[in-house]
Amino acid sequence: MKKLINSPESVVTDALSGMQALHPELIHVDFENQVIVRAGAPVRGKVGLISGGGSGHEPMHGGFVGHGMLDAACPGAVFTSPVPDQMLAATRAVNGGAGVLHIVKNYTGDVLNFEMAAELAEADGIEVASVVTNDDVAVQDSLYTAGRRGVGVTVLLEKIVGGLAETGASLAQVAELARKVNTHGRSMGMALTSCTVPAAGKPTFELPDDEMEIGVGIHGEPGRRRVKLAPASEVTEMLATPIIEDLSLKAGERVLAFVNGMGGTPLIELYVVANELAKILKSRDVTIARSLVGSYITSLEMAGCSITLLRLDDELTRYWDAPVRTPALRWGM
Amino acid sequence: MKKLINSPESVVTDALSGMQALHPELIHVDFENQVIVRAGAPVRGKVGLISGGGSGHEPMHGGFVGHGMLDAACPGAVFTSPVPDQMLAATRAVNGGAGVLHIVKNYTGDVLNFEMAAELAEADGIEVASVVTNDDVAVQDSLYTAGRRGVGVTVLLEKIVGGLAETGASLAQVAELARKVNTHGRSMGMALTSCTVPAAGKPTFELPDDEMEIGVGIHGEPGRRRVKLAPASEVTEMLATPIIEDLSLKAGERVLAFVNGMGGTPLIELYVVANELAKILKSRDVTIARSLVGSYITSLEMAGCSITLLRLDDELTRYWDAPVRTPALRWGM
Amino acid sequence: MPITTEDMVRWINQVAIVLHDNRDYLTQLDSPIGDADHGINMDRGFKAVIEKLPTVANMDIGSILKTVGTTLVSTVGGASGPLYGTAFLRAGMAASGKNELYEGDVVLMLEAALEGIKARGKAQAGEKTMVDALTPAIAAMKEAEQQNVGMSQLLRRGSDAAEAGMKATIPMLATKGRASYLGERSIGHQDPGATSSWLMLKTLADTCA
Amino acid sequence: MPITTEDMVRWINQVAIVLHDNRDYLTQLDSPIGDADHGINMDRGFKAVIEKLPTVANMDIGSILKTVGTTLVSTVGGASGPLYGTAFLRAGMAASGKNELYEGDVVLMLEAALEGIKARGKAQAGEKTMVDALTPAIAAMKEAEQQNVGMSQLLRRGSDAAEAGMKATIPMLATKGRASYLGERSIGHQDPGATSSWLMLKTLADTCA
Ligand SMILES: Nc1ncnc2c1ncn2[C@@H]1O[C@H](COP(=O)(O)OP(=O)(O)O)[C@@H](O)[C@H]1O
Ligand SMILES: Nc1ncnc2c1ncn2[C@@H]1O[C@H](COP(=O)(O)OP(=O)(O)O)[C@@H](O)[C@H]1O
Ligand SMILES: [Mg+2]
Ligand SMILES: [Mg+2]
Ligand SMILES: [Mg+2]
Ligand SMILES: [Mg+2]
Repeated sequence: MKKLINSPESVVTDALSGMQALHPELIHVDFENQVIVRAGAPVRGKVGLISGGGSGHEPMHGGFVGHGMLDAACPGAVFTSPVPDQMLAATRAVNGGAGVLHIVKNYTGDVLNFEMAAELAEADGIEVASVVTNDDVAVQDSLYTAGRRGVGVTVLLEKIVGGLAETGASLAQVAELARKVNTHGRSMGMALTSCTVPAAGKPTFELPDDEMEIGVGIHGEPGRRRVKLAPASEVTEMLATPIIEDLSLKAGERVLAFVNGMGGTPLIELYVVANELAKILKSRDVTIARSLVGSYITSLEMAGCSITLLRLDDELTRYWDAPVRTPALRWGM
Repeated sequence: MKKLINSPESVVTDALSGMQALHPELIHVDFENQVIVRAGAPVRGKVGLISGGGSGHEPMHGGFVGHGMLDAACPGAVFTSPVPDQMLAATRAVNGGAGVLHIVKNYTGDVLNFEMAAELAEADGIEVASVVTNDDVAVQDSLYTAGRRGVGVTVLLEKIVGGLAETGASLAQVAELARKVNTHGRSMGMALTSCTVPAAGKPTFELPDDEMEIGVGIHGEPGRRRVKLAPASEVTEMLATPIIEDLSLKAGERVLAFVNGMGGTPLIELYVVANELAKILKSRDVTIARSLVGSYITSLEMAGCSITLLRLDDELTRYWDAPVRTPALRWGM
Repeated sequence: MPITTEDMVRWINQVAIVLHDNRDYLTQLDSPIGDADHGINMDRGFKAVIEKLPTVANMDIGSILKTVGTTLVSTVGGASGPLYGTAFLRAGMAASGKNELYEGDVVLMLEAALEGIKARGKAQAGEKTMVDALTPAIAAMKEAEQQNVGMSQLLRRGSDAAEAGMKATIPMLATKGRASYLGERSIGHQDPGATSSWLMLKTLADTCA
Repeated sequence: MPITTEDMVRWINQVAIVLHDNRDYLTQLDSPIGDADHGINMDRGFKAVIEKLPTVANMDIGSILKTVGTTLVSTVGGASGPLYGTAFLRAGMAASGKNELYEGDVVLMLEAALEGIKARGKAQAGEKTMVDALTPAIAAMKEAEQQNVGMSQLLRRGSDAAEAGMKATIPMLATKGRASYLGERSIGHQDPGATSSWLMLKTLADTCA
């Protein structure tokens, strides 16, 4: 295992200390509760936005704490959902009197822990609404499963809903927009290599030198199928087609195209994929109105990528464009 | 070789097409000359800033083209400096009448090709100034070498000098600030793994599972020495100490701390290194006044990191903070 | 013979030891059909329980179990944290104020725990989860209670039924939790949560019989 | 027997083939002490030269060589692009207007090429570069010319001296180019640029002798 860490036990807190040390103007870390809180939180009268999940997906979620996005993030152990205490502490820390939205990725662990946290927060007299993202089209017949996993759309949702929250919208309005984003976004990912959980010390799965995993989850969960290596054009096709069909994207529609790196794949390859995606969308007369290219929701050092498409209307576009200032996403200020 | 590409021959142009497709509002690509040009260039009366170098270091340089940074970038083949024709075309495309600054990283190939380009541009009647970055302290007794390599400081220089250029400063002033940035910045990198040049198809160098290369170059050039794997605290010490001593940083001084990923290392590890760096600087009473954490000057999919420290004064801080809008770096607009 | 406060404390301490000894085994079971952390999660949780235990050891059984529940919720994370946490909380409520548990109390307490898990996890028997070890175990104990076979017999039958239920998860197709993402590929693997549930009931029989 | 325009064209075509065949070999040499692209760079450059060549094939030798030079400058990149480009440009100037090259012309032409490389690269013999293959080669040809051994002998001796010079780079410590970053560790490796220089001179002897 080759990693720039001190020990598997300390990797999460060491990374949190690094964020604290380099972004004091944006965030501060509550180490007792293991929560990353926006500097100056709570913002009076603003709906508080919190999210959380296992660590190993950086910059998600801690890198998205700041003006125009999240008010707090709860990092769990690597690939293990955080506990209700963290979420409760975060909820209390960001409650500016207008209530708090919990943004939850659809994994049983995350859902159950956030559920308990919400119950505790309400017992505390804090108004809480929850939205569960489930955009991973790799999971089929989700009736017989825990349901589609929450992946790339979570990043876009946190940005867009964060933009609305800054306007002083109500918890109900913020939660409604969050559900709207989740409804209009889909994702699918692939892996060229496995990743290694520091505490485990060996790769989560074995992948032969000439194969890739299509539909992989961000914890290295197996996907739809294993196939031989193929050119970027074919790989992009394998990811984009199920997304486009599931979203039933029509000619003339506008999308936000998000090409995401899994952690070990360099930007030059992501732009190659972006180019293939642009060709596919052009051939269907779908316009890329906005885009995001980079490694924003990762699986440790896994090599691979994921594609997320979000159907845009004026409302979503407006809040995507709204100013944001976080460690990982920043514009307009 | 596991890469998201179509073919080694097409990787650079495919990636350029991807940038063109996803950032039409920021840049346009002149495919005939293989140059990435800022949308709306040339800017009348503004000094034009161009840089260039081998591909495989993305987002550098193409990702830094836009308002407040570069006016054009010349990407060569992977790890191979571009040719004078590209630099000449870029120089012509960005000359707004106030002359053009060539930002050159100190590698024989880059220097020689930019030299020829400058000769051709001047024959063309365009006023050209050149600055060569050489901040890599891994290269010792540079009297007996091609000199220190240009690495991380190049990114910071392009941002800071780009900020000044937007104010309408003269070519002489812009070139002078560029030299000042280079004088006050130093870097050093390390690799956990090799990288694979697509056209070569196999790793540039062999690195045993229990060893790392300290002082590696961004093309996989060997560094100062090979050592056994060590905790992030020791690795950071090995990189930071030579930088701090070479810069002769004094207690009470302020720096911009840049923790850069080599392409295959995820953000969580970079923040672990950032934390160790912050501890080292604190112990020497040096203040981190600004910071940048992420993969901005990469070596394909190499795993590893580099550290760059830039001594800050009010002038450098002001132009670092100035608005910038490029595909890879954006704030204030 | 009823289960006393001292029995409960001995049981909980023993569970922590057994789960620690089975840390790697449970994690291995969680690799092919999960994310390879169940043993790590349970061990982390019961380590914390052991630290908390002395502060409540001389309270009533209900308070002790509630403390175990809140501690698990606060330290385990993942799916099993809220599930086992809820189970111990519900068991604690069922046993609140009691310093002795007779056969009937034990059955009621465990029924409450199972109901808590099913409610929290929206799970039924047959979905390849811990529910599949606990459901037959509690049914067996209920029957044993009606037959008045005595505490140690009752606990032993519960443990044996849990083991059978755990083994029965092997051919099951998972429809809950991470394993469900595998669809058909989840068949042929024993569920880690059902295994940790059996280990707890086996330890109960071993310590209180 | 002088070298004719046709000989030159045959030589350049053959160099393209030889460099293509040695693409991986040159790239391998560039791995331990460089960035593993020399073969790729030279192959890319001479592919372009071959496309350009027909448009100038019936001009004088000087024009042909200048075209090779500008094409290499425009397509090779890296250090070797400007260096070989300058070399061919200078050679072309030395041979401008000529349709035949006698022994003396060849020596003058190659001296001009070497001077161009040394000026552009600020390099001297002994720095572990292409200069170390070309310097002894040209010295040997100059001597051969004075001894009137004839063209084919002259070219062969030049090629042999280039090969010796190339091999002599192995024990050298690099002080120019990427290899210089290695310091002591550059010792023991053959310089890729010296190798491509030898291949060109060897091909000259093979095709024009
Ligand atoms: N919805 C559910 N209802 C009941 N038990 C569940 C449910 N989902 C998962 N489980 C149990 O949890 C176990 C996994 O626990 P653990 O690995 O610690 O959490 P995670 O799956 O979040 O990593 C499974 O083996 C299963 O027995
Ligand atoms: N300053 C110099 N003078 C002469 N030759 C040089 C100089 N620097 C490098 N070279 C030659 O160039 C060769 C490397 O060429 P190449 O690999 O194509 O370029 P790069 O080093 O930019 O990747 C070296 O083997 C050496 O022979
Ligand atoms: Mg887990
Ligand atoms: Mg090169
Ligand atoms: Mg698990
Ligand atoms: Mg080279």
